[in-house]
Amino acid sequence: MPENYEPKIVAFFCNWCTYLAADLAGTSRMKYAANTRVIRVMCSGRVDPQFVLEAFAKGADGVLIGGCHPGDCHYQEGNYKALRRYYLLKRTLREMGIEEERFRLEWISAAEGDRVRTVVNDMVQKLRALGPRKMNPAIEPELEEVAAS
Amino acid sequence: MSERNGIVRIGVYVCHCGTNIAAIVDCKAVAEYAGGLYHVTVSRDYKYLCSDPGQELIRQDIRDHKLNRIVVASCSPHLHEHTFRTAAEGAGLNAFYVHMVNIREHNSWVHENREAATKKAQDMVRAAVRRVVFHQSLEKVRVPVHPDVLVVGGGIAGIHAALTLANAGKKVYLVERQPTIGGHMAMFDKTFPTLDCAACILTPKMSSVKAHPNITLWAHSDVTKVEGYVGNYKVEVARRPRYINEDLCSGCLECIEACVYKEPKFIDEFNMGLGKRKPIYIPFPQAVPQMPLIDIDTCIQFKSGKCKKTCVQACGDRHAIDFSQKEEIRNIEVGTIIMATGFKAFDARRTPYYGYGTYPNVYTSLEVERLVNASGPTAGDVVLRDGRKPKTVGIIHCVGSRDEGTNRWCSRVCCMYSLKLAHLLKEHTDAEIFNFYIDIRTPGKGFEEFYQRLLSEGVHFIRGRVAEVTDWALDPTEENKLVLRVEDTLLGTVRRIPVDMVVLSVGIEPHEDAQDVRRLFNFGCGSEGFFLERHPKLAPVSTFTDGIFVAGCCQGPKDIPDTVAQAGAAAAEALALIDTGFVEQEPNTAYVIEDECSGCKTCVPMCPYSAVYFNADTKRAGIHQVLCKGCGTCVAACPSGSIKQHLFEDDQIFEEIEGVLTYA
Amino acid sequence: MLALIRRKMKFQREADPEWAEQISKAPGCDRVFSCIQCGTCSGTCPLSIYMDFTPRRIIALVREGFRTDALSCQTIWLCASCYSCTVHCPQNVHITDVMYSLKREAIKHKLYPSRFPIPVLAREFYEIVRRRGRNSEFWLVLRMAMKSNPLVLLTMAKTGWGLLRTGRMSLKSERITRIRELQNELADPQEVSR
Amino acid sequence: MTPEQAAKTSKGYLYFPGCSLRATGVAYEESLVELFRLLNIPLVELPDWNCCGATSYMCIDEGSAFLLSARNLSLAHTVNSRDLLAPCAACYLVLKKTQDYAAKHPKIRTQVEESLARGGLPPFDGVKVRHPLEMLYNDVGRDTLKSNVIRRWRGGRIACYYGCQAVRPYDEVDTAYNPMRMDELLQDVGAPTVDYALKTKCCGGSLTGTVHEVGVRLNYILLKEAARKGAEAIVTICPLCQFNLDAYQAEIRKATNEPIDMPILYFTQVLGYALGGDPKKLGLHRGISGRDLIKRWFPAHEEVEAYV
Repeated sequence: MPENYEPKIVAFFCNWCTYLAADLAGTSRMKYAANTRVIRVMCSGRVDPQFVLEAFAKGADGVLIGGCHPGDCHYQEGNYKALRRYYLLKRTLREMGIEEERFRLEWISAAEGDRVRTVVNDMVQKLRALGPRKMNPAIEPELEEVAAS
Repeated sequence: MSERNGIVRIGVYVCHCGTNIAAIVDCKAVAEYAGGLYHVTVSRDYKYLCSDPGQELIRQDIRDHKLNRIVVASCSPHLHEHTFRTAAEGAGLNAFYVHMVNIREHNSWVHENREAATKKAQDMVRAAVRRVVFHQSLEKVRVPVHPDVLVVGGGIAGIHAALTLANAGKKVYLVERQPTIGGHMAMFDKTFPTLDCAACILTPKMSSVKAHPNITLWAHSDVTKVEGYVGNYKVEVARRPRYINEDLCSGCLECIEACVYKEPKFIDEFNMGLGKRKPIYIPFPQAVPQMPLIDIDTCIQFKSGKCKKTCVQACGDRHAIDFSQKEEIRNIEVGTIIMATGFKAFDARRTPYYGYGTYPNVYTSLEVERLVNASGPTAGDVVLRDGRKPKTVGIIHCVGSRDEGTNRWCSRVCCMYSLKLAHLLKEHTDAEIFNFYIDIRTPGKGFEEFYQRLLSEGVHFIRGRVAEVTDWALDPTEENKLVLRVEDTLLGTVRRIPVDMVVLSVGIEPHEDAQDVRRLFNFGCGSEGFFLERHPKLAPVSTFTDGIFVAGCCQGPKDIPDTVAQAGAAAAEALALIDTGFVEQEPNTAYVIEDECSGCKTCVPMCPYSAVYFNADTKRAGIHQVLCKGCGTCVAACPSGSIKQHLFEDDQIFEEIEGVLTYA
Repeated sequence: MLALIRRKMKFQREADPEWAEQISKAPGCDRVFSCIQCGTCSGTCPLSIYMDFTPRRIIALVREGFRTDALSCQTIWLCASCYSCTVHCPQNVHITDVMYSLKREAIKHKLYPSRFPIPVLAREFYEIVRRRGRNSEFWLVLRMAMKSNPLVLLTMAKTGWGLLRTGRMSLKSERITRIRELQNELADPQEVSR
Repeated sequence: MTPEQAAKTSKGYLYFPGCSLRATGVAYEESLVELFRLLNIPLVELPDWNCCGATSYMCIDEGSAFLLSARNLSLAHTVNSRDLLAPCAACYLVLKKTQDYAAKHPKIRTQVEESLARGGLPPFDGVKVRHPLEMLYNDVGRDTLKSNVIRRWRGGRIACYYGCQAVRPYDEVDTAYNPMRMDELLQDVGAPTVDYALKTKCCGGSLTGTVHEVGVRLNYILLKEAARKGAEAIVTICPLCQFNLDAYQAEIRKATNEPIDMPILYFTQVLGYALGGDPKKLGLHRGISGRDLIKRWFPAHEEVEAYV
């Protein structure tokens, strides 16, 4: 493992809950690891599995999706759709040799700034322990291909 | 890409936000870095971009350098996206060519390592630069706002909001769960710190609600369904039966007098169980609507069907009593909603060490409000449950507040109402009164003066949280008393204080069904259950759902003046929307590229708003632009990639993903 | 007359904030800094009425780092570990655990009040169990009394007689069989390796 | 006992007596053994158990304190029984606390497990520490106990005294604020209980031996309030509580001139007697105070026959 290895996490946060929770963590000056790069989407239901694959293909060490709690979706049930895709995608990623810890879906409401901190810190800690992503070499071109399609 | 979008000229602006950002993120380095990125024409860092000169700087650059894309790295887009879009428009650029990067809330305020934070800011700016290349000119969507307003909750907050709106000429529906409006305030005797009689200031407002031509009052009713969005809400209200025909009842109350129960016999909810009522009753004399209702659990006619129905006889030819009344459903359309559902008083049984429910002479503060009230169950005579008059009273502050075991927050009003009750009890009984407090908090107008007044009235103030209320006696002076054991923290010693009466100053907490209610209306809630405001400072009565506003204690503990101020503010926010006549919506709707659609219909069930449809003629999907709310779920679901979303195009997001990960 | 008047002032140089930090790291002591000084602990404590500092004041002393006062007081030794404060505390401060960690510190640095029987009892108990694996109440009391105040034995004789008469005083010293192993387990890891 | 309950209890319980039950609290052990015999529940003493460390060890060194009690848990683990009964409140708490803190602080766990390994002992997971009161209430159940009662209560009113460490800070035995389980069990065998506000106040523990006057004063308050509420006896679930309340009544009488002479019983003695146990086997002759009353309330079997 490189000496100063810092995992890079691409985070898709929904506009109404988790993005706001991250804003709240900011206004409350809660400190957490600087490893996430947040991409705002209107709803966790907008997260296309291709986004996740693209992120891994382009070198992300982890992908985090943040949505509203079940029953709290701003768009009624987009987060359930996200959950269904999450399970499906998780299985695919496992087959590709990507460890479970690298892909997470978390429900974080707009009031849970503290949860953003704990989730990010926890994920960073786990990814640091895992080290840089190694992938089934046979799969890598395939992943590229899926992402590119 | 240049072919599709012409020659792209990007301006990147990195804000210092004073030292808010600059202290952690090296803004100059970020701007310099951005300057080297492809397509970037101008790159600057600036002290306060949201200031007038800051905005002018951007406008000038657009004009001078023919910029056609703007990236602003500053605070959250929820705060200033509107500002910078407007600035760009001022220089003739379409607002949707602007993109914001959040390097304050998501970066400088949450990170400590300058190097890592700067690196992160650079990554995010790079992603944004790549993203805006794919931005397109979009038209804002305008939807009309229905001028009617729904106010949920008829306490002082709901009453004030409804009257304000009605006086401005708007039609208001006021829905209240209880049989009367008035809320908790109607139960209070006096109000702090001025000691005005609560009823004297509240009941005229209650009557105005009933009399106002613009207000439709539905008490004893529940909101059961809410659909739609800002400007166009469709609401279903269930009106529970009172078994009294509202149109026929004249409010003479002779039916109550005539009830077969000669004496009131059943627990009176309004008087906190300290008084009794009949099966047909009116909660309190000034109740609005001024008409009785029948409690089917205690009414003989409902229980056995064999009552002499003396109430019906008394009503005579008005025929207002209707035992067969059923729940009625009303459907209304409104443009805006004000939530004023109030609070629940903390249940003192959850602090068993204070003996509420075990020792009869332990009271909650709300019970004492009724006990000292001239229109209360004892006509203002303070008599204990065992018939004695108290000679010593202990008032325990912070019951169910500031406590990890119950509620963590300060309930904000307990200090002041405890002082008020101390004053009133002293006035009514001349008893010796002990206040037990952790901290005295009097940060309102006239509050500290009131505290001083109580000090001079000879009320004891003991700084310490009472550990227990028991009836065990160490010596004869403690026999037949309730004994409070407490550390007098200012003396630094433990004291035992025997009293005749204990008052528990219970805190404020959200209603048990607060989570269900806000789910019904689809807006946010804090983890403790209070409704969540859009911004704690700058949007205190807005919610994250456009067109829904909050007022009063449902948003957090507060006193009457603050509640009324919030109710006024919520009404003003609603008025601003109504009088504008329309709302501008983000043009982030989804759309179908028909040529690419395979007609698989995967997308149709995805949409919770039925905006996605299948055109049987063309065998292609289509999307009603007016109905689409822009969640993008159908976009992610489309197997052929033929559904796109404005502002969140696949291209844009892919560029962002690549942008944050590519090391340039 | 002047001899009775004592200066009572705390200088900031006497405070040791690092020590406060260190105490807050001991098991169960992590919430000392959340204390709101409400006094519920003292109010519910059955022994606070005998203490030189109430438990609330001990927490205040710890937080401000006034180490000597906190360690040489009687309070920590009067604590009977009944956990009343711990369950009543509205801020979840585990006061009993704080008392324990102060007792350990006081014993370690020999700061407990002299001839105070409680730390002596603790030490003797520690020794007996270390040697035998089990405690014997009779020998414990005897040893404690000898080391703190032998006169106590006189007042105890009566109680002892009652116990003997009802067959509740055992002079036999109980002992576990695998005492060697226990001693080995109890030993300092460094000692073992040495 | 229903078949389900029999199945549940047939494996029996491991039993951790603790030092007090071998000395001043011997009557507690006697009555517990007798009660379990009457209920047909096997009780197996933990082989080679050691002192739990009580409150004293925690004052010296938390490492050894956790280790001492962990050794017992580890021994129990080797016997492969899931439930370990600890009748003494102090033992019960110390054993529970060790498990709790080891779960919360990985450092403590590692340290203790390393030390145990030096003595050749396995880790200490999986054992459930139980108190007889809670076990009788939950596993045996009120109905079973009630159906096994063969003697009617001939005593007066009693105050149930739960003390401190059995109900605090862990609330599995009963709630910390107003525990009622002992009251309920005793009412089931016919004994009327009084409303006793001091039922969880501390008896002073070892203070009676160290700061004697203070310790005795605490017990005086407990006895006096029980009498004020009309109780003629106090029933306890902890050997130290029983000892403190029992042993100093003569001294209290002398100091206060108040005629306090009150039997201090174990709840297992009262239950055991109701189920037909022999007073001697229940250790009822070992009380120091209120001996006349004990004799009257708990006559030997032949005397009962004669009485009826």
